[in-house]
Amino acid sequence: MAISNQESGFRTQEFVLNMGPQHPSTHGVYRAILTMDGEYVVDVENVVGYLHRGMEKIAEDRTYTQFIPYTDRMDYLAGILNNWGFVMTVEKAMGIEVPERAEYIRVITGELQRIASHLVMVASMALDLNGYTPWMYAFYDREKILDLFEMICGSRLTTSFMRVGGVPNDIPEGFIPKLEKFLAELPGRADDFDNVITGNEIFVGRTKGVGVLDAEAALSFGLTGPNLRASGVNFDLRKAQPYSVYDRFDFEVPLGENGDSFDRYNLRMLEIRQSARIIRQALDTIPEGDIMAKVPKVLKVPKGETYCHIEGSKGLLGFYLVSDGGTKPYRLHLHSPSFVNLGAYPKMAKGTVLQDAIASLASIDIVLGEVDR
Amino acid sequence: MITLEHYLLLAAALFSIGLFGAVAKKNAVAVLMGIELMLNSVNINLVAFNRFLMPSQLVGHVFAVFVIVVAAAEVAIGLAIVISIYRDKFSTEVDNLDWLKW
Amino acid sequence: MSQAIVFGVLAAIVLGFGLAMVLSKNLVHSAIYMAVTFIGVAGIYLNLSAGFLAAMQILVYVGAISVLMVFGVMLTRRGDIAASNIFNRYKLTGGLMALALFVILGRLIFTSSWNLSSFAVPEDTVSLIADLMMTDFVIPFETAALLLLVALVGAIMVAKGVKNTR
Amino acid sequence: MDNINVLVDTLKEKFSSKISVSDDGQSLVVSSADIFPVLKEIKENTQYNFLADLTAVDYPERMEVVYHLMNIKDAGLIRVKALLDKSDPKIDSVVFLWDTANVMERETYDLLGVIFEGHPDLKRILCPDDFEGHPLRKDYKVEPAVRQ
Amino acid sequence: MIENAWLIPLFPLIAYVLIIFLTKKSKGISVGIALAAMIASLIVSIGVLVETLQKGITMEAPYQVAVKWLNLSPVENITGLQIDMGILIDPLSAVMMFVVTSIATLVIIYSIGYMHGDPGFSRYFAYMSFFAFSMLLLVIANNFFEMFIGWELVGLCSYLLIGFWFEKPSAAAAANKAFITNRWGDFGFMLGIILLFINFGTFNFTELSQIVQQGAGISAATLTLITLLIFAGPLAKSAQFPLHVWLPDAMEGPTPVSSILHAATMVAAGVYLLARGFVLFQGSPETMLVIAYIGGITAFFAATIALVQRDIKRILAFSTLSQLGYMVMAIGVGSITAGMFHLTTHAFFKCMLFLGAGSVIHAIHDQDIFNMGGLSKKMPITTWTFVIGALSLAGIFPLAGFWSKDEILLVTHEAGFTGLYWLATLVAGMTAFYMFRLIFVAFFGEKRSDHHAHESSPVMTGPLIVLAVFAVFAGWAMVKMGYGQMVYFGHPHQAEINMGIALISSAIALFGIVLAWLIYYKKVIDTDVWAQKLRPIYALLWNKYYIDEIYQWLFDHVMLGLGWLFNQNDRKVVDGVADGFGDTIRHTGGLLRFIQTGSLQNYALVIFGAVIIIVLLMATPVLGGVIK
Amino acid sequence: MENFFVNIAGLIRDLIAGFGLNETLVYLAMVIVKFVAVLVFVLLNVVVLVYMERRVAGFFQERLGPNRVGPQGTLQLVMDIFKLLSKEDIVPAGADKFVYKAAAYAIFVPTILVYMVIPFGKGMNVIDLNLGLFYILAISSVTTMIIFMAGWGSRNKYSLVGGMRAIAQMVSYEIPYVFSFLGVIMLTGSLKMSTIVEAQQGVWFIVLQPIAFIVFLIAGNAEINRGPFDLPEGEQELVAGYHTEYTAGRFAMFYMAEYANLLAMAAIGATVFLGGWQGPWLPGWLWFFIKMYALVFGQMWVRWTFPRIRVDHLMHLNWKVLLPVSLANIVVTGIGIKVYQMVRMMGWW
Amino acid sequence: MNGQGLIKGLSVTIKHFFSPKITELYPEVKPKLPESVKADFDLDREKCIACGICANACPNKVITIETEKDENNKRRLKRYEMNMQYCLFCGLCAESCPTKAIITKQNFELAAYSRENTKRLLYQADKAPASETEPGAKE
Repeated sequence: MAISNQESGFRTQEFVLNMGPQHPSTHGVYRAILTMDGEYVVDVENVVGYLHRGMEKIAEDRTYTQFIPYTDRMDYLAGILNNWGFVMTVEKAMGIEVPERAEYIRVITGELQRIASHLVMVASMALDLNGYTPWMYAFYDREKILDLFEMICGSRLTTSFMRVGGVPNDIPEGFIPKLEKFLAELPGRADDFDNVITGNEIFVGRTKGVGVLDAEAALSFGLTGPNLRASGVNFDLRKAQPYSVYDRFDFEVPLGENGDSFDRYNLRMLEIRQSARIIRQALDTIPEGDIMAKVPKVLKVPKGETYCHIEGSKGLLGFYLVSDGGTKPYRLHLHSPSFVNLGAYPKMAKGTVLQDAIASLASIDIVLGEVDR
Repeated sequence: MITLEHYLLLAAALFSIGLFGAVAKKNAVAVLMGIELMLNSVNINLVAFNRFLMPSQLVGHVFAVFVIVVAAAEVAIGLAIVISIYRDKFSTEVDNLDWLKW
Repeated sequence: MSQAIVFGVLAAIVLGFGLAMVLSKNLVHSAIYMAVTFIGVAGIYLNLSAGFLAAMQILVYVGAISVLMVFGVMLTRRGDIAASNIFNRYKLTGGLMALALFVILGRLIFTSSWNLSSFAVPEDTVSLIADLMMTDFVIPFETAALLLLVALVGAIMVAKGVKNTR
Repeated sequence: MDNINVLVDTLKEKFSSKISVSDDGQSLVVSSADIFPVLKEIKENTQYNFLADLTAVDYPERMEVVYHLMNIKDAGLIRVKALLDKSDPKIDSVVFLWDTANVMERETYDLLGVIFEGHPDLKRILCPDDFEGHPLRKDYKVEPAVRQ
Repeated sequence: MIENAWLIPLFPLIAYVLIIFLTKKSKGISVGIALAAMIASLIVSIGVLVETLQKGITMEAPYQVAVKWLNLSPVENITGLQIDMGILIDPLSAVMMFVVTSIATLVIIYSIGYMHGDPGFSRYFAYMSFFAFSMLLLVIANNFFEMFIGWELVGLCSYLLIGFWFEKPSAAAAANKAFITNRWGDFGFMLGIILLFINFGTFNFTELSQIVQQGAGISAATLTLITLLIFAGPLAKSAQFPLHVWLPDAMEGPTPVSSILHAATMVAAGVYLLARGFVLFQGSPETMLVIAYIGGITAFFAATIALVQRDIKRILAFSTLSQLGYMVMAIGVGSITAGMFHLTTHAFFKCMLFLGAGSVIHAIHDQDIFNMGGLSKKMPITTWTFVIGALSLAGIFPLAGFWSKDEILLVTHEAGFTGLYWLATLVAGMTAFYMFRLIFVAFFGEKRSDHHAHESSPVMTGPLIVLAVFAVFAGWAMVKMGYGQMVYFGHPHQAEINMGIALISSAIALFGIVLAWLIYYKKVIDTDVWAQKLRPIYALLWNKYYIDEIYQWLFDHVMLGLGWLFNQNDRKVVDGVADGFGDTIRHTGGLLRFIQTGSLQNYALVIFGAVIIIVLLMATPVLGGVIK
Repeated sequence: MENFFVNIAGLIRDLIAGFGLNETLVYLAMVIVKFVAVLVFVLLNVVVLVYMERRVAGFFQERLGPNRVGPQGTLQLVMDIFKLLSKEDIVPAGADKFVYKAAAYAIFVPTILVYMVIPFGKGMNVIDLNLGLFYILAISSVTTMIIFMAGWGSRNKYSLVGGMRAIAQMVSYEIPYVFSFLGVIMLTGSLKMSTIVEAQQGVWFIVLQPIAFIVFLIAGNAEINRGPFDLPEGEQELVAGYHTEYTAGRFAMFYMAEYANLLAMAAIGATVFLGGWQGPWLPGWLWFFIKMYALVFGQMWVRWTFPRIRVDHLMHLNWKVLLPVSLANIVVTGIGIKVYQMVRMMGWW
Repeated sequence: MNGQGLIKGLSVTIKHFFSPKITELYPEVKPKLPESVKADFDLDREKCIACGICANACPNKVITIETEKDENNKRRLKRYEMNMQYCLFCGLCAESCPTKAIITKQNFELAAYSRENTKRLLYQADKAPASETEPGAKE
């Protein structure tokens, strides 16, 4: 438990430390202006925008289909989920029914992507506490998921996989056995990871009680997804308002208790296993059929506003689409969970030691591509 | 041939340098440093006397050890006081530490 | 002859770095010079066949006290470090005083007669010192231990600052 | 999008004429001056107490600040819009209701130039501090990057 | 075996260290360690005792081993402060060690049941082990200094164990009281041994006894002073009048603690000290007289208080006081045989009585005997062992107490202290009365309060039974084994049973029992009525002769009054004069204060400047310069 | 084989003596020769160690590690050194140039000096000092000061924080580090390294002093800023800590000193706890080598498994765990020795 | 707890120490990529009708098509260039091509030493198609 400096009563000269934009553990080009008193963080100021590409502006100049590749570049660790959120918004606005097989493929790839994203999170959490080896282990597993993506999407990272009305590619031959093999290996690998990191006293000591956000604060800070659930709020869009075909699967929503860094980390480990469970069920029940609905060649969204969000790997990924009836969006607002999560960071980091600040930052799992858009 | 006098002279010189530092420096930490030099010169004396006057009895060494112990304690306390004063006054200048006058 | 050279070099190190320590305007440089001076003093001890003391000197003075000094410097760092260690108004008087003291001490040293002994220093100083400490000087030894403990606790209390309420 | 009319009925008592329902029946429209009390009322006395999104849209004739509020129980969403004068886009900040509004309002200010009064630290967040203009406004001139 | 006697105190010490530093968290292991260490000590001490008897080690020719511990001689070959750590085995210490280790073993077993579930379980056993170590160190010591260390350590243990439940304010207060009261005695003791050392140049018992017996030139007055100072130690530790006040309060500790420290062993350390240093005491008849009378007074005085107390542990505590008075008196009249004999038997049965009381308290969580009643049916083992103990304490033939008490009465009578003899006999009667008052009220008769007593577990009753066996047979066995041939001073001596004295004391004791039976069982006499009639006496006894209050009053009035006086003197008289000077000086000083610049470096400059000037002055021929 | 190196030394000695120098000068010359030999040995080993670290880390992480340059990547280090030496030597503009530069040169000195007394085999040490172990402790304590110089001289806040951490950590951990040896010193009654090794003829001190060995491993690890205790250079927080600003050859000095320290630690551990050169069948120096590298491997294993410890836990571990444990170990050892002596005196054995 | 976690971690890492390694010895051993991988593009000149749909479909305006009228006044491809430094590798061009003339390939070694060389000339009327030479080897 970090003792703030004011409590211990020992104060020395304060100084300002620019953490970032080039720093090993800011997960990209993010900068935190830390006011330090020795090892203690007195004040934190977020500085973002180093990766700002103006996606919302770009969207206004791209057709609906053309914008899909750009969504990959938001949360580049969970491209498929971003694609999904965007095409779902357009489908909702246009009222398109997606074929069942396509929905199943979306669920399978989406959950794979969620596992991959969570693996990156736990890996970088370990790495930020100097656990190089576990980091490698998790990336090894993620690499296998990317191999699977390579088979089905043709790309590893920026998948551009979804299309309005369905998915572009059907499941290729050899994909399912490979996926089965991966799912069979995953629990053992996750246990290994747990043994190296989750049960490690040093790790637990560094994350338990660090960066605590209680449920009330988490809600006020607009946290969603795993970060919110770690604070003990049972809210998962896949359960609360099942979109796609999530209502057909049986899975649990893990919850944390204390809302500290350890809970946020551990929740991801638990969710990985739940996602694997969903994929297995989806594989067992996937129907035959089309993978694309009948959609016009040129997409025109009727005039009006649509807000749609999905349960992304880092929280609720929302799209607010204003259409003037043309082929391009009039306004597209991207509500990115990382951006919101980062807003809560100063509160978590204040009054802790520098190392705790790093652990807290790792635990909220930000992706700067998504923060800055 | 190096004799006792050489060592004593060296110690005397070191002592004088330490005294100069302790008396003529503004910063409290520098004053402490000067005092350390003085203590060191005393130690040289102790060891030198031991070496040249009664080598079989290592009393001088023992005393030097005690001096080192006291010096360590002195530095710990001294620095603690300096830091404590710094917290109040945001200064480590000895000239400012004159609350005891009058 | 060789002994004289060694002594000369060591004395030069001690006095030179000692002077540099006092004259340096930069407090951190002073501290580093002081560490070198201490190493030189350790060499002097070796020259005087006091190996244990030399090692102790390095361990305590260089490894701990110098480090503590620079730590203190860092904790109280403020303003320009390059002019952190300037002289006060006693520069001249202090210097003259030190010089006078040196002259007088030097004269005393050369006018006194010493009752020199021709014995050699025993080989194994450590166990002899240990014997002395545990027999004749057992009470000072325990007192010193107590002093260290008290100093430790006291230093923590002073540096932390005692809260006025419990 | 949940049925906005139910909510409107409960709010009518307090804010009788200040609120209305938009033409498509999807959003609650409030004038910019009344946004803070209305949102406060919604947050404190209805289930929609989670600020899911906050942004603005630059329409040719006006500016709208759009709030999406969520019901954390069953993920129900409502949309509240505040209409702003384009020449003087000012509105009360809701940072005091939701901490998360802090970054969202800064973003909206940065990209659309809406000034949130009462925001503790309203400055640019995504664009550099010396950036001129508000890029998501329709009148913002995009200079295409020079391609090699 | 005897050469390994040094192991006896060592085992408990190891147990203490292990428990405190390693196994504190694990209760089972802690108990195991403590018990194993005690049993090991017990085995060794039995071996030592047996070997002592077999090898014919006597008081004159003890077995002694010592190592140099602290040598503070300034120069070789000149006697300075040399302190040994050594062991001295003679029948006295061998018996005492056996008593301590056996009782400690039993009490530790008993405590397993008694302390069960206490949060400080491991700590308790650590302290107990430490106490055992300290006590055994005290017993085995071969010199006064070592003994003093043990003496202080048992004091510390007593403090720790009385205040074991330190969260209870009364326990904390009692611990402080015990500690502070003991300081008086220990201070005297320390002065005594310092004086002793100054006069004799040694702490060693055997050397001392040789010196004294050779009649080294030391004035009788000095010896009296030394012995009186040393006697201050037992005075406090064995709770003799007037420093007895701490012992009743000490009952705040856990009952097994009361049993071993404050009944059986630690308080008897005073008696042991008297026996150990008897060679000195015996050299000063005045001191002997003081000891005898203080013992007698304490015996009587405590017995009277015990008559009216209601708290079961306090009754036993005052009984202990009274019996300690007996022992001290016995030594005072010149018989360490009798004193130590009574110490031994008393240790067993008083320990048992306390453990029985503990068993009762453990069962009903109340200490007031008038809230008990009818326990005999619920707790048969406790009751009957308690009765055996009480009978033994009352001195009923042939139980242990009879033999030892009779011995004391006999030696008192033989030594010609007739007054003391009758007083002691009276005390014997009173002892029987209050013990059986306790028994009839607490164990027999109707149940007076809503308690759900039940027999304690075998861990607790087991030691009771073992001790009961001791209480029955110890006295007789020791007489048969020739205790007088073992523990004596000067020449072996054990008085034969004098039928007259034995009969008188037995009759008085029986009378006391019968009286108690009539009053408290048959209710022939209404206690309330008598209490009303004898109101002043009752109140006096109930309030323990107001000793505590007197001390408080003394402190409040004499000390503070003196303080007030001095204060007034200071303020009015001294200050008046001083102020006059002061004003003058202040004005002068006002001018001088300007040299106080407050600058450290300024001061340093002045100091070294002064040094230089002094050296220069000394060097100049005008002042007869030393330096050429 | 056993005396292979000793014989070589003897040959060189004879050679030098052949020049007709007197006894003292020959001794002095031999010390210099041995010193150079040790220096070469250390530098070679550092190269091997860096390669080993990378390779071992790779293996722990299920990858191969360096395998491109030279056979099995063995030349990687040579290339790295060439690369480092050919890089631009940057001195930050605001740096305290004297301190900044001095630190880089000084960092290697105490490390090398530590090797002076380590017996690499029977009779294979440069000087067999009376005070061997104490000398090592004294010399290695100087490193703290130099690391501070590096951290302070860089004029970089990360470096400064790194330097502060280094001081706090190394000064604190020196205490249990020293205490961990005290048990051994009590058992041997000597500070001389060769005596300590010879005392382990029958049984290694790791058996008699297991707790001290564990304390030594932990505290030693903290002393050389490795493994879970690499706070002074904690990459994730402080970029590279006290050597953030160092480049090129100066950085290489820090890099090499780190590994030289690691090796020194392992060598001390092998000497004090693992019986030094003692061992059957193989020649002594080979045994020493094996033991040293086993310890190095252990250190690497730990370093590549554990996350970094937190600052306050670091202090907690030191003051509340290691210090009492090492003190208790000393007390227990003392009692044990006394009991043993008494038992021997009593003639029970 | 109390160190069990540490020991467990050590046992896991030592297990992996002896497990087979996953490193691919890349330049010597080339990975076999699945068919679907979109890493490089190729143009089937025969199929291309120079309609320009691909250029329109491209989100980032990577494709430059120059056409000319041939003798039959039919549009004919004159030059087809992809500016690969801006390519998103989304494959929308290939997807939108009505004749499936532009296809994706698995060659991923696209690195080049200068910006100019990142331009990918898939067809130029009077030149051999560039795709037969590796882009990285152009230097």
